[in-house]
Amino acid sequence: MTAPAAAPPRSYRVIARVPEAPDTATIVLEPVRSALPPFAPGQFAMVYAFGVGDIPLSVSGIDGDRLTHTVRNVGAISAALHGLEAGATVGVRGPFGTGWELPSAAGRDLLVVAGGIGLAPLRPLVRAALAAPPEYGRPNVLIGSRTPRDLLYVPETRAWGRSARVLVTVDRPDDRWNGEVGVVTTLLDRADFDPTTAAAFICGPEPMIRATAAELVHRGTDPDRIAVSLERTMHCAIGHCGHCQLGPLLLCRDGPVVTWTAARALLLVREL
Amino acid sequence: MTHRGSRVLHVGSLARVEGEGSLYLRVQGDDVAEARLAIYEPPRFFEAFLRGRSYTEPPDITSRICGICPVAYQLSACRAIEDACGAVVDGQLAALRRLIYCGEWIESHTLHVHLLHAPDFHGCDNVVELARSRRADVERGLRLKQAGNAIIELLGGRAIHPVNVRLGGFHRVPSRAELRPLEEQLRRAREDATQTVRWVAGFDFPDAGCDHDLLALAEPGTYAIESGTPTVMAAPHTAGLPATTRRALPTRTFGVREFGDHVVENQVPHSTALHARLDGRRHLTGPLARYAISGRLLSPVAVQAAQDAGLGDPRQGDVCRNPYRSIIVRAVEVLHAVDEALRLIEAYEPPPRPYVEVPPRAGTGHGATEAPRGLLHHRYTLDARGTVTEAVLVPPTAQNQDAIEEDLRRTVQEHLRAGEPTDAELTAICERAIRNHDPCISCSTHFLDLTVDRTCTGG
Amino acid sequence: MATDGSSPVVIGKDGLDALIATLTGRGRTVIGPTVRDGAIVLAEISGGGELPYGRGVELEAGTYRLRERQDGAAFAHSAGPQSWKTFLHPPRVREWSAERTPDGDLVVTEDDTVAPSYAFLGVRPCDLRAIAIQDRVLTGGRYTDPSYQGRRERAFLVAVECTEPGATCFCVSMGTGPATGPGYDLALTEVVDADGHRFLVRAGSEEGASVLAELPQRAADPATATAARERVAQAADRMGRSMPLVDLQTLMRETLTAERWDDVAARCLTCGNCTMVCPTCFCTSTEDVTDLTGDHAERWRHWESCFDLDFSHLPTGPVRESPRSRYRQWATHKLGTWFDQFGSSGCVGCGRCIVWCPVGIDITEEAHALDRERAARPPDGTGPS
Amino acid sequence: MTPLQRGFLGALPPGHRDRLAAFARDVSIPAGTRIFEEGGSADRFWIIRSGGAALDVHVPGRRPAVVETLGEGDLLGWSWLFEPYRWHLGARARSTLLAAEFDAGRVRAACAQDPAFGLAVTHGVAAVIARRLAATRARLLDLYAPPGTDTGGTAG
Amino acid sequence: MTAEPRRRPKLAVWKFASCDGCQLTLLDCEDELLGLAEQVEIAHFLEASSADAPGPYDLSLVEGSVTTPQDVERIQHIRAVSARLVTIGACATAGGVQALRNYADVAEFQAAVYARPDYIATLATSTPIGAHVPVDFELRGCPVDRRQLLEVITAHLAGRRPDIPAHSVCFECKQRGTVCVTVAHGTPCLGPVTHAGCGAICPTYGRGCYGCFGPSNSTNFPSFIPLLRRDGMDTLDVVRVLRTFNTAAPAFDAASRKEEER
Repeated sequence: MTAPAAAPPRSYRVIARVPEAPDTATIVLEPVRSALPPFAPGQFAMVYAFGVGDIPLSVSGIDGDRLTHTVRNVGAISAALHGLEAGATVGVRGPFGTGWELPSAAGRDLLVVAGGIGLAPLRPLVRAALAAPPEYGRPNVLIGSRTPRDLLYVPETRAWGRSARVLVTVDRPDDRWNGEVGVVTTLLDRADFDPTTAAAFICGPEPMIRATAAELVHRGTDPDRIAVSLERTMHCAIGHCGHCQLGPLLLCRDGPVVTWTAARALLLVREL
Repeated sequence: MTHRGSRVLHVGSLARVEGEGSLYLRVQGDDVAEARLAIYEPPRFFEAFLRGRSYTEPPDITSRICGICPVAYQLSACRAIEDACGAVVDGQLAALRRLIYCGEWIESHTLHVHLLHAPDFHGCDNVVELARSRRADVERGLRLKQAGNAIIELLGGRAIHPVNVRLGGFHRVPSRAELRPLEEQLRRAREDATQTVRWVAGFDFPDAGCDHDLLALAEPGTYAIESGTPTVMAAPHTAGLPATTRRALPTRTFGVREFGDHVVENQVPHSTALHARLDGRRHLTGPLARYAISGRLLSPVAVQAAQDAGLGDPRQGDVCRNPYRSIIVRAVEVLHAVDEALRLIEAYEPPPRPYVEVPPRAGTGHGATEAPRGLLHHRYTLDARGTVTEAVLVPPTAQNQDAIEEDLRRTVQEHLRAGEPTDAELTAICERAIRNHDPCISCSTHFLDLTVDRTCTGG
Repeated sequence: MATDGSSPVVIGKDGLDALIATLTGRGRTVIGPTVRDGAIVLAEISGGGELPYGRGVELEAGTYRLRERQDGAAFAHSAGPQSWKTFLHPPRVREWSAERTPDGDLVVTEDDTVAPSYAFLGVRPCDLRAIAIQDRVLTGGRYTDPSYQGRRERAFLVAVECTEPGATCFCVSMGTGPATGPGYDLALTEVVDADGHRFLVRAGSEEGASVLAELPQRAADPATATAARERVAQAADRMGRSMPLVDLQTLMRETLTAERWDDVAARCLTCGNCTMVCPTCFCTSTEDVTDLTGDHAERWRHWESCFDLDFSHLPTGPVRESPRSRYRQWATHKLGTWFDQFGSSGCVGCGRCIVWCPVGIDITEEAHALDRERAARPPDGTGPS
Repeated sequence: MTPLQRGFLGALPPGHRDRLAAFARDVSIPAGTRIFEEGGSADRFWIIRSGGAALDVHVPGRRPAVVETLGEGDLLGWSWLFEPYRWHLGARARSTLLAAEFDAGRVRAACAQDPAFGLAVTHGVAAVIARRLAATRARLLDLYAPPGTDTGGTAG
Repeated sequence: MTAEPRRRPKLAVWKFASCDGCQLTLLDCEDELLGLAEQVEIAHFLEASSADAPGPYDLSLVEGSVTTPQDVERIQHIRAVSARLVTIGACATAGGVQALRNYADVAEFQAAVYARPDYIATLATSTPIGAHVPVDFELRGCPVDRRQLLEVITAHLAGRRPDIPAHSVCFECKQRGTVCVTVAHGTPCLGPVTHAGCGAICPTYGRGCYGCFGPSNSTNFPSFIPLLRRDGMDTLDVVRVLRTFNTAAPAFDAASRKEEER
């Protein structure tokens, strides 16, 4: 047995906090002492708020030893992390899970579909893809959001528009919104990609993933080339606690990113 | 500002008593026209809903009358039902009952002495404030209280509403080895209890007396706790003595089964609790009564501590009738209970069975035990299948209520004669006078033998 | 690791006493079967006298009763209310503690409690397999669990072959007993007959051999060896239950939408008992505690069960809300998806989940029913839902 | 593929597609134009070649509330196919709109005349309605809403 | 992080119809009481203190059930002055044993003649606090468990969700290593349908659980009640055991009514 022992969290300091939306903020972390091994896009960390607990958070940015996470305030732990200001410390474990396999998309049109906070784990993927344009076909980023105020990384996604087709839609427009209104799947008609050869990366609420992936398959996309990121409750993140099971998968280990081939049948069984 | 003339004092909610009560005082000139401990704790109708329950249930159900003295309720209920069914619990099972009861005495008395009553003597609002100046004394009290809880937890499963007491004994009895860790804790507690007597003996006590009949259980050869015969010591005025006298007076007894013939409850308009009187006279139960009636049977360390504390020699018949000094008597009783618990543990041999069978039969049974704040009597009538058809519970605070009001009247009267106390001063005086008796108001409101007709509510 | 092949020996009851003394003398805490609260439990024992000589058990779905045995055997009883995971993967473990320093830093200290050094006396072949399965879960993946690994590495296992299966046992159909598989330090087979009360012993490790060498013994005589073999063989024929002889992993995968899950859900109390008594169930939850000052925090983990509504909670609510889905999660994981996750079945056929289910739900009966339903209604892929 | 081939028209069988296309005339609608109003007579419809349209509902006291946006290839308007031929929503050009415009009366007449063509057109429009219905339902789920906002929790 | 002394949160303890046992649990935290008083300002706690600081309060612990018209008004006030309101114990979370009055028959009411019922103002029912005002957290038990009460308070101070599992007593029983009294002895036990929290003390003392923490969050009475019958309970016994300290808890109430209809 040569596997390393599960390790407790390491101390990281919040060096910046960017409010993104009314209930969402991005925090940038820097190791206080030693850094964790490097994270890949799509992987996640267990981030611990002192005395409150830890939750899985995908990396929404990777910059050397610095980790960026985007937190939505939906419970006690995320509320604690969401409320941290620069200078605070957190505990971090990781990296955990499968990442987005960007190299497998080489030579293909890219379709990135994000719903809500689902854009966070996709951001490092888009950054990586846009940093190496010749390797990929036409890049598309489709973003769905509840309201215009909930849109994440607006300046950055706007900037992506220079080198990618970026389409944004909201469920509930406000008076100032002049963009698209509707679910994110309706944007597929306006994306610029060849569905029969493209590689798709999807993250968002599960019904949105199901609808998007099903639509892509209908249009001829190979389910093996549709990567989806799934969510289940996680405690240990190392395959020991059993919480994140989805049928045969332990999502902390076999996920959170899985192919639609693996996910489809599992997501169709109610309460699996 | 003068306070002559007529005034009414109303303290909406009494603090540092268990349960919810208020105080109402009407003064005319130098006279107290009315002094009453008004209990507004809502009634909970235990006696009504005990009817129709199985005879095995009252120990658990009645313990919910009072979170402060659940063991007293459990054991009074057990004794009454065992009496009805003709079962006898003796030997080591009786000893274990006494042991868990000692735990409750230690815990409940210490709660009162340190957390509720002592702050009065130091001009503090609460124990936290007291701890600022008397940290060591408070910590000692908490340790002592913990020792009492440890006994209840070990024998009963938990400190409040223990689960292990049942008709005929216990669901499970401990091994000797399980009791052993308690010994060490109790030896420390014996030191703490001795210190506590010394500490409270040094408080400043007003002179006072009480001119009530005293009622307590008495048991040959032992300081009665979980069993005994009701025994009455006449009030000083019957012998032409002042209320402050320390002399013992003659006692008389009556059987537990005659309790209802002697102690009769009446409803009064100002209270959700009934008032009980003994043969038509005001009486007092609790530590002062027990000490007067059984003080000579306290363990030697407790007797010594009582003497050192200035209570005289109980073996010589010295009695304490100063309600303010009840805190000393409680502390002495804690020491006795700790010592008694140690004795019981040393002598313990696990009984062959955790309980004796108590088969149901038709009849009425009585049970009385000494709750920390006084005599608690239960009476149940069962049918042949063991269904409860009637339940009558007489808690100590109901019995003490007349005596408490008389104390209030006297105390206020004395202060009015002595000077011109402000309302705030009178309030403080009254609250102390009430706390002297550790009234358990939660207990005293369950026993209304009534159900409310909806149409009459509020009418 | 095995030194199987070294010749078996025979020890008597005195040898068993000596075994306990030797293991204790080597600094080990000996855990073995003993009678307590009307059951044969696993607890620390200090001498052979505490073993349940002459006590057997009557098992059925939802009932467990002790009974007297005339033969005075010590190990003629099947699985009790606990399993060895109580000691290797305890109900509650502190993983680490953390301090918030005055300058706002976070200092985490791993729990450095030295793992106890256990000797388990009386490990059934099914339970030996269960330990191997938990080994794979908690130490065989990308990360090892330090608490489990520490306890496991220090544990000395004395297996006892099964000669007295219960009515709820089905180790034969799971391929885990009644003869012992590998992984033991010592393996005993109890024989009581006209020739006396004795134990055939084999060493399975170097330490096992060295412990064995210290015991009063004689070389194994053919009669004892034969009697031991026969008893184990006979036990195989007396299994009270069996799993259907089909590929259970496939069966579970193909019956996710079966109606039988509704049937079992109508009976299931979702009380979680089956998971707690299961020797392989490993699920835990973490719990963060703080002291009153808020500057000291601890991370604990405790046993958890997929029957708990909170087990699958997401911010929006539990994923598996219906009892149907929770029982199905347990059974399909145990019998099916365990293969996908950890390369074997999660069930060893010990029957504890059947015995300790208050309403007597029988996983073998459920598997048979699923098999029948599948046969009656061939799978159509996803099925109705 | 052109937007017309890919969108609504693309879903029609080629023969019927060509027949429908014959009714089309190209129009350009400036950005900001109100194309039709809720309750108005649904006498035309469009297939968008480029640009975008927003469907909205009139809410007294505020700007029209956009409930959906349409783009390239999308069918703009289906109320013309069903009685009482009145618009259910309003529509506005979000940007300059290049579209194929159809006279609803003529198309309806052609559908009535040729049941096979009518069935094909009705089928195509129904598919569009079905997709929009599914999308609307998905939005009703309010998938990105904060957890607990629809569960009436007791937290005070 | 900052040297600025943090304001101590204000704690209030309130009492409605009850035995005082749950608030006593706070005073039973002998090891923690003085430490707690350093971390929080015990602003209102009548049983323990004459001092009475005005609201608003950061955390209110409420014991007892609503049984009088005045209670109905008082709890509204308490809710209004409390940032977080936590109910403690079976009375506050389920109406308590005094909710047995809810089952009393009107005829019986009228038959039982009482000297002066007009002295007493009381409601016909005993109801939990949550029936009157929104409650942030309900801590179960008759009485509440001391460790759980501390957990609720420390979790509040730390801003975390209290770790108070809502599963069955069986979870705790097995974790404690207690032999199941139903399976091994045939003793009726409410453990499988009862909310954990007590530490499974009754089975540990060889007794069946009697449900003093109320129903767990996942019960199956149609399957469970036949088990009680198998182990010797009749309809009356079943009704009685469900109608004790959490009688008005919806799951127990429904099961007991259903049983009564048999």
